Amino acid sequence: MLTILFDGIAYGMVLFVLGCGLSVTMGLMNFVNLAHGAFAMLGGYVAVLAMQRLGLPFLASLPLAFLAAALVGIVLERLVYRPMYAKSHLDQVMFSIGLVFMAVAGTDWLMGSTQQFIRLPAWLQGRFEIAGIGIGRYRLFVIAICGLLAISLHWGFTRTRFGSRLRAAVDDARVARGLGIPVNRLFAVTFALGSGLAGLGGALGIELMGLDPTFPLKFMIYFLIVVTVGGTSSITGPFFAAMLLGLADVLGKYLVPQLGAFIIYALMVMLLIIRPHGLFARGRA
Amino acid sequence: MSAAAFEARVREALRAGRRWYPAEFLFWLAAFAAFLLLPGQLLLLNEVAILALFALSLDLVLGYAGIVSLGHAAFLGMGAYAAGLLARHVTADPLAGLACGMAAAGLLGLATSPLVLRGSDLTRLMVTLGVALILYELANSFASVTGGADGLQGIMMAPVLGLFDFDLFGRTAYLYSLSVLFLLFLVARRVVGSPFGLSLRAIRDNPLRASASGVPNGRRLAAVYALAAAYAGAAGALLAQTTQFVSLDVLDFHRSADLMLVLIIGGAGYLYGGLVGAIAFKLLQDGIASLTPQYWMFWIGLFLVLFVLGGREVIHGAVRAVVGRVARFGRGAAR
Amino acid sequence: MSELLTIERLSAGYGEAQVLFDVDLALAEGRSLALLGRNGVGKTTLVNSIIGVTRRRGGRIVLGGRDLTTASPEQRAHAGIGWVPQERNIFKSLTVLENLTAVARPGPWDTARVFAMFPRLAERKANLGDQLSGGEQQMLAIGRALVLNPRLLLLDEPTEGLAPIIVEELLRALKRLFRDEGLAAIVIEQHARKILALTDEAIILERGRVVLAERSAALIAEPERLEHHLGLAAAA
Amino acid sequence: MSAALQTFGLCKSFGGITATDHVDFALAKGARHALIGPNGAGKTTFVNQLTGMLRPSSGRIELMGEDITALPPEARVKRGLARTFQINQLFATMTPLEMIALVTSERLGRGRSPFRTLDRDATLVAETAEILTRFKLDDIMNRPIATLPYGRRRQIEIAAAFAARPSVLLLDEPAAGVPEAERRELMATVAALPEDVSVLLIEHDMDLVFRFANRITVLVNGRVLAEGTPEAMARDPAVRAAYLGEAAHV
Amino acid sequence: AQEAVKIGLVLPMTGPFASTGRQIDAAVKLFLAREGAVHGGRKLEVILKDDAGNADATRRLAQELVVNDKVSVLAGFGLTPLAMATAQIATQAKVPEVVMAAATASITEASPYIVRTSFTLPQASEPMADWAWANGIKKVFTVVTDYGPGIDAETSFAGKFKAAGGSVESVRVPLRNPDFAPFLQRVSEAKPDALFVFVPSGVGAQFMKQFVERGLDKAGIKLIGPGDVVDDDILEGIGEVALGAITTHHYSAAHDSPANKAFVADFQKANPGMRPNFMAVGGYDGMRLVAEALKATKGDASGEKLIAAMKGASWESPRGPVRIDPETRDIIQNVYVRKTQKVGSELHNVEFATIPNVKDPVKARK
Ligand SMILES: Nc1ncnc2c1ncn2[C@@H]1O[C@H](COP(=O)(O)OP(=O)(O)OP(=O)(O)O)[C@@H](O)[C@H]1O
Ligand SMILES: Nc1ncnc2c1ncn2[C@@H]1O[C@H](COP(=O)(O)OP(=O)(O)OP(=O)(O)O)[C@@H](O)[C@H]1O
Ligand SMILES: [Mg+2]
Ligand SMILES: [Mg+2]
Repeated sequence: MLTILFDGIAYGMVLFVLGCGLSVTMGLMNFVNLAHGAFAMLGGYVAVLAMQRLGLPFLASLPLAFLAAALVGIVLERLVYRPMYAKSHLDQVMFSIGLVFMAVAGTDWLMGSTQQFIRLPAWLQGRFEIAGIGIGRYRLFVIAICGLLAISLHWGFTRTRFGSRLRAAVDDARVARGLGIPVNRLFAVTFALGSGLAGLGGALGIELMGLDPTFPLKFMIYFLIVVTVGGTSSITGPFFAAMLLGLADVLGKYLVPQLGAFIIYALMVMLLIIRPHGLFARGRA
Repeated sequence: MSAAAFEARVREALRAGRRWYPAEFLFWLAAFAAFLLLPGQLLLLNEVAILALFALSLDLVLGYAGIVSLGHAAFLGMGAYAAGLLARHVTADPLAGLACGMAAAGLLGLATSPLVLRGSDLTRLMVTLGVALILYELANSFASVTGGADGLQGIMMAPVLGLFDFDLFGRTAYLYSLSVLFLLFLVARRVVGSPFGLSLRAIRDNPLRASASGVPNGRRLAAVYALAAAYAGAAGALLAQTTQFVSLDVLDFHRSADLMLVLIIGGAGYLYGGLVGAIAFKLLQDGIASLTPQYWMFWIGLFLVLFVLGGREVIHGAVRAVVGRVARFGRGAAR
Repeated sequence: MSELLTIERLSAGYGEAQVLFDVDLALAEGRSLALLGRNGVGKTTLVNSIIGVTRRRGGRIVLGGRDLTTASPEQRAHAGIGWVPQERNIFKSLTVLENLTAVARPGPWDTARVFAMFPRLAERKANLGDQLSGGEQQMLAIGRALVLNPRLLLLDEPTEGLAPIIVEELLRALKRLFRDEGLAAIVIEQHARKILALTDEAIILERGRVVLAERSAALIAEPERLEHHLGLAAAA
Repeated sequence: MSAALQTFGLCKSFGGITATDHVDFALAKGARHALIGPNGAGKTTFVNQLTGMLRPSSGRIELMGEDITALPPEARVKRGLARTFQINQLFATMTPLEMIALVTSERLGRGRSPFRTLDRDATLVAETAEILTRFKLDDIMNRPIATLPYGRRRQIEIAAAFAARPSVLLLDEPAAGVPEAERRELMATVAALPEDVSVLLIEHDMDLVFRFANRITVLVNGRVLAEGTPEAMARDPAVRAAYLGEAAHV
Repeated sequence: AQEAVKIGLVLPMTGPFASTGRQIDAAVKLFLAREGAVHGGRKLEVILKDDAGNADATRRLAQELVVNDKVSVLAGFGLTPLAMATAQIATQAKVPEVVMAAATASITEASPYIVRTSFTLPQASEPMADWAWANGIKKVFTVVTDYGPGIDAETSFAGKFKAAGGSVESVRVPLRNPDFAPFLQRVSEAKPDALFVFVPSGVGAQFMKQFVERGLDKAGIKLIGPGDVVDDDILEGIGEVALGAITTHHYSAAHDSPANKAFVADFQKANPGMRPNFMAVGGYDGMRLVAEALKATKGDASGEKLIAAMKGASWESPRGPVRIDPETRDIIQNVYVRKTQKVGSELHNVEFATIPNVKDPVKARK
């Protein structure tokens, strides 16, 4: 029973790792970036290539995945994303879906449509038991990374001036500029961070969710659920939302497998009805 | 200016919204003429007409009431299954099936409308999406009724109005779908130009001011949501009847997502957006897919990106120019 | 005294629409200017063009010898312009304190001084931007411009929505700023007289053009001209 | 004289802040009443509760003797309670004509009808035209509201409240952003309302307040500090200290 | 020279089932390259369409192929609903529909014009029940994906296994499911002798990895099932976690026959980096079937003639001898029991037992 709790948390953390980049771009920048999954996929493929072709160890390929996705993020931000900020959410949806389509077909063309795999180092394989709870090493590793990420992101966005300047820029870019906030630079940095996190998430997720060209479409719904339920105004929101959804999903499927697929959706709808602005929306009356 | 003269001006201005433009006549003329001009493409055209009706439905809620929905497939699916099941178990009459599909989807819309009344765009997107996904899982679980993943087999439709049999070439199918689309379009056109339609725009623009002006926001939104759901149900029924098959796919996420693209391509909030978008989207998809079956997605994606990045202005500019010319021509002819 | 702001033949507008036509304006270091005119003549547009958030169609803007014509709004802000927009535009998801700290730059004005000037804001320090009353938002907008520690302050109807007692205080404070601290400012105000008493110079806009440039003191003394341009009843 | 609008022990708090604190208030029929008070005193919050935009924490609101505490905003409008907003709340994509037509159509109960047309409705056209003329909006009636200057938008805000033909009208700083020259005119329009329409005005322009009101309530920190005739209020030292300052020259 | 005989090939070339389309497409091209395009005096011409795995697209494309392109044969069909959606067209237009992939038992009953050259899941699953029982497995836990083929696999296996005297516990996994942890946890607590699994081939890798990660292999639970989970296409990627899985299927790229060796070699030459799987062989044999039928009708491509010629056709396929059952139009073929092993440096499903001439058990029982 406790094992299943652990699994639930781990699953939640994987959701978080995939979603947290999105909660940076979509949540903090208010940009509906459905192409998030494409950046995740990019990170995944970079990790795969780094390990297969360059023979790099797994740990070394993770920062590489982050950097590659962040770099591509910066370039794309400069070239095509920037004019999108001022457009409507619907336009952003369409634009980023377009990018996803291109990424899916492009990856297919470059890398083939088959699943990609990585080989984890031995110390991350298998599981061990503490007090009767079976703990997968890799899952524990993911939980640890996520915890760190959540804490540092939360700190970065709420406790620093960077965070409040960013939120100001999102609230009203025109006035923020007029008051001397370097909106473009803030957005570029944040976007790179969001993309980089997506890339990292993609690399971490390969082992658990697989990687193929349809990845950005297949998991889009999950990213969105996490960010919406968590609310778009903080990092802690998506963190707890991911945890809650992960636990509910895993527990639900374990206890009543017949209801398996319903649980996550039903829970999402219910939570959104009770808290339309997300679990941890900031002080709305 | 006298009070009476000013009243006349006000009346005139209020009428402007519902006047028919020459380009509109041309549009529908072309749609019906396609039946004769493109006999080899009727199946595709039928799909276009159904998608257009589906997009019209989304335009009603998105373009006129400002409710974004990523779960419109729920209503399409509801309509399709209702019509399909009716045909299998009760009567094979297409019009009865159409009515049944619309009613079933409309009721579902009414029942789920409380869910979309609150919250931000994003919340609405996800709640509607959630409803559609739940419906998908339900349809999958109740395989004894819906046929599950294998789809609903053995739908045999009677002739439309007892006269026109569905044929392999899609002749009846296209005319039938197009007629339904046209009639429902007329209704929608009337509705959006009515006081009711005006109040929807009011809610979309500023819900706070709308309720301070005496508009019962919740009820109006529920009403239009149910209406749109019925439209989507009609599209679903047409789909079920003209393909004589229903599968889980009608409830799938990509339906709703494609629909969104269709409407954004065409532009929301003027009724023709969905229709134009449906034509553009299908032709594009079909055209590119037959050129490069493996990588059409790439080109569609590129199109979408370029479209948003500036292509829209170019296209809409061109369309406006054409419409303007037609209008001038129409006025010239009228003189 | 040297020129602080020079505007030459400025034309600007929004999208396709042109609002300002060939506006010339010069402001010396430490001087204050009242910007008057009826509704919709383009006062706000002029101020917005100085900070750079409209669409410029021609002309030049120079601040303290530096050509800002093509500079971005944030560069202009860094060059020393502080802006109180007409619609206040408080950042709604930031607290009162964050609204100030997010834009603050080093100088004599800090959050403490703003709070001393508007004690009400100190009481609402932790409220989010959209949880403030109209007047509180106005105070915050002014405070936010001050903590930028600008050389030139742009105030678009700063007394709007403030209680009389606060207006009095604000006007006193502005007077001190203009006179004692030598802060240059452009002020738009519906109550012409209130602001003419405070400023050195005045210009009146009509349909996007400058129709009158005069010393404020002189204008106060000639109510007919005010009446003529602004339609004010002669009686005070 | 019975009250048109009355509150009993009305309270509203946001977290730790009590914005409305046991307010007992009565607006007489046909009154020209002003509500003044320092920034953040709770005036807007009070109006928001009267019109149903905010739910009171406790207390009761009566309109013409009927308890409306739990009614939604639109139901209150139907019963004759209209308002303007401190910060313009307009339909940005509509034209002034459409906006006024909307309010009129709702007042006439047409909004429910999906198959009627607007232009064939003689009453609706006549009333819309009348409001547009009265507020001098005829020259801009077909321009999108979003492109109009602030002052004109302000007029539309007020015209929209009038178009609901209210018996009780709540004006939250109607003159904000209106140039001096036009303020008087604006208030003249308000003053010209039929005798039996009760008006509650919130305004920081004391000129207007003292010209317009025959009764004034002063709200400070969510509580009624004083109430009485304009003269009495202008003399009241507490009111001067909390709000008027030296402006109380009347 | 007579007009070419057109074959409308409708496959999912994009979307989640793209790999099915790729395999079949490659195999069809290989057939034309190896065997030539002319059969029975007529040239075969293939028109490929992508339905992205979407049923009404399949149906419309099929309809257009029949109406506009005047095809004589419809072929392809990657998934059950896609094949089902087209059944009516085949019947109405009297055009044979050659199902090259979809594997739900009931498909051939949907139209008298449907012929299948792939397999049915009961056909592959029931022999597993026999083998398991015969090899001392008494208690089995089944995990299948909750859709047509999965349910087919589960019911046919469980039915047969229970009839033999074994005990079975079952769970179904939703189609959209990124994590198998909760299901595997149940398996681990139930401590069965074997875990019978059917998942669509793409997610097989995930499943196998989590199976091993959870230590179920070490707990002595055997992994058994129809061959989809150790699909040749992705077997290399799954890696060593797949070692030891026992599966029953009709085709393995390691099938030991000269015909297959040549087939695999040619396939890999034409498609570097790809290994033919059971989809490819279904596509290859689908073309072979059309070719044989044309030969039998001497080039007459009318639907009735063709379908009549297809009934009872038999030939030597890379998978071994096959025959089309004249009654059910389904395929009769050998099913092999395989174990996943290292062969040289590569992973393969090595066949070690053969159950000859298996008919689709569902229809056989009727
Ligand atoms: N976003 C906009 N798009 C198009 N036109 C605009 C826009 N904003 C303002 N205008 C137009 O520009 C002109 C000048 O407006 P501006 O706001 O500068 O006037 P103002 O003098 O500040 O008036 P007020 O006293 O009402 O604030 C007006 O005619 C207005 O209609
Ligand atoms: N949602 C909210 N959450 C917390 N505090 C709020 C909220 N809304 C208003 N307040 C506080 O309640 C107090 C009363 O606000 P209100 O808007 O009613 O003032 P007002 O009298 O209208 O002031 P003004 O004259 O400046 O418009 C203010 O101090 C404001 O900060
Ligand atoms: Mg202005
Ligand atoms: Mg207020």
